[in-house]
Amino acid sequence: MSDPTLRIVFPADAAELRDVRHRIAAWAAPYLSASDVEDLKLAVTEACANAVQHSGTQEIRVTISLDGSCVEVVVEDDGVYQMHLSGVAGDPGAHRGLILMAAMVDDLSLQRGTEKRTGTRVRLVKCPA
Amino acid sequence: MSDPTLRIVFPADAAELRDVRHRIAAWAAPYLSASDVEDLKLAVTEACANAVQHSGTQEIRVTISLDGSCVEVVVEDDGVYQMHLSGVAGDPGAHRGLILMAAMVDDLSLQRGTEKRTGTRVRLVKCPA
Amino acid sequence: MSDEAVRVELTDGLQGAKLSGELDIAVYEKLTAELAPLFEATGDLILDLSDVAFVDSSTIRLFVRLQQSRKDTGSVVLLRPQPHVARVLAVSGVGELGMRVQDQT
Amino acid sequence: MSDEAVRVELTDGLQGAKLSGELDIAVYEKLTAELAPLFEATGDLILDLSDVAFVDSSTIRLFVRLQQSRKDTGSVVLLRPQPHVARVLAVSGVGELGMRVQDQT
Ligand SMILES: Nc1ncnc2c1ncn2[C@@H]1O[C@H](COP(=O)(O)OP(=O)(O)O)[C@@H](O)[C@H]1O
Ligand SMILES: Nc1ncnc2c1ncn2[C@@H]1O[C@H](COP(=O)(O)OP(=O)(O)O)[C@@H](O)[C@H]1O
Repeated sequence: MSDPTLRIVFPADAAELRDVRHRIAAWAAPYLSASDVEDLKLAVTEACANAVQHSGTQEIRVTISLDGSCVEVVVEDDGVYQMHLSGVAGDPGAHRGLILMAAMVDDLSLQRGTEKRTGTRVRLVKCPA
Repeated sequence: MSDPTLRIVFPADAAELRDVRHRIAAWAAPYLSASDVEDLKLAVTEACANAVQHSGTQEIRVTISLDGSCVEVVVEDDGVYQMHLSGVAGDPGAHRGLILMAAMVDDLSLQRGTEKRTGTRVRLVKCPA
Repeated sequence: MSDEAVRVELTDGLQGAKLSGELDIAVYEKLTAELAPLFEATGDLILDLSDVAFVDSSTIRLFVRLQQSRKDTGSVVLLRPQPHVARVLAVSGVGELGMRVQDQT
Repeated sequence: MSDEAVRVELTDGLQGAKLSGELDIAVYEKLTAELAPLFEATGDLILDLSDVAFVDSSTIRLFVRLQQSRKDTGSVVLLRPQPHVARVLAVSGVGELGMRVQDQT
């Protein structure tokens, strides 16, 4: 069998996110239910959106592969993790990205980029129900 | 050398958190700066507080060990991860636990407990600067 | 790119809007701009989501801002979301923030 | 347990309070109850944090609720936090929420 791993490299531009999640969904469709694919689309979109908005990276790399019977997506940027929340004063709907990611996948890992070792890496694992 | 791994098992009660973080801090002190120990105390407190507040678990298990030159803490409960945010309407300061954890450690993993496979597992890794 | 796929139709009398397409940070500014008149209105606000195929955390944030703009004069009503959109709304706790999700007007 | 280690002293005229000890979810209810009078007051509110050894996300949430209760009449001023407490405040974006962190009154 051929290795089905897919790697998508794209500029850190919000306009790319739609295409990226469609490609992720197409890849994952044989392995997950339609509803699980939607969950994964959202988690990947949030991880990429964070890289676009907070990391200062030029490009984003997304890799999707199988991990046993589960689908694993890794989102990597070349930036530094921003510790300080930024945003609009008193906006109770803000900063829900990480929480949504955690709710959408079975396993979430976040390895943050630092000044010394740049590049934040988010790993999202979705397993069939 | 003796294996320095420490395992703390305690009832899911908020009143325990103070003692738990003090023991974590005492264990980690030889390996991390004072400021990094404070970061770890906060991350562990948040992970345990989530287990107390959201998981329905009876007991919580915290393990602290070395992972290379880094300190690794694993917090485990026997509950089911709650997807739905609960809380008070329009409280802009709520739901900051996960974000704080992510900001306090170098690597955060969250493997959620489900109905099928109960028990949420949070892994926190703090490396010396 | 994504922009073209998103549409906003304000209903007469500023009681709401029908949104279509995939809502994410790429269209957040456009959505905010097109919905601007609704921030000034009072009373309930009905957002028809039946043709919305995707929402993200920025969409939730926009809905919450609309709800805040009601200032107790009414609620944001999220009408006929597709199942996975309804799930994201539920997970985000929009109910706790005063909004209503409905299948019928 | 933890309770004993936490103290709240309201300042005269309800312009603030001095907090001491480790603030976490175990003492959230106690803190809220003891600070209750401050939710009714207007103007700036000075919270002396110099003897606070630990804060968590529930503490941030409480400070945000106090700030909200000001309703534009003033700000919550977080006075003399220890360095690691100051760091948690900064990371939590309390500034963006209208509070001020100060080393001097
Ligand atoms: N890839 C990343 N690079 C840099 N900082 C990040 C990244 N992902 C998350 N962050 C930081 O984590 C915070 C929380 O992210 P999130 O929960 O998605 O909410 P939001 O993006 O709305 O702030 C961000 O505000 C940012 O400071
Ligand atoms: N150990 C856990 N068990 C069950 N649910 C959890 C656990 N940890 C986190 N959660 C879920 O994740 C959500 C976000 O957690 P967090 O960011 O810490 O904010 P908060 O605890 O204030 O809601 C919680 O509201 C809960 O639904």
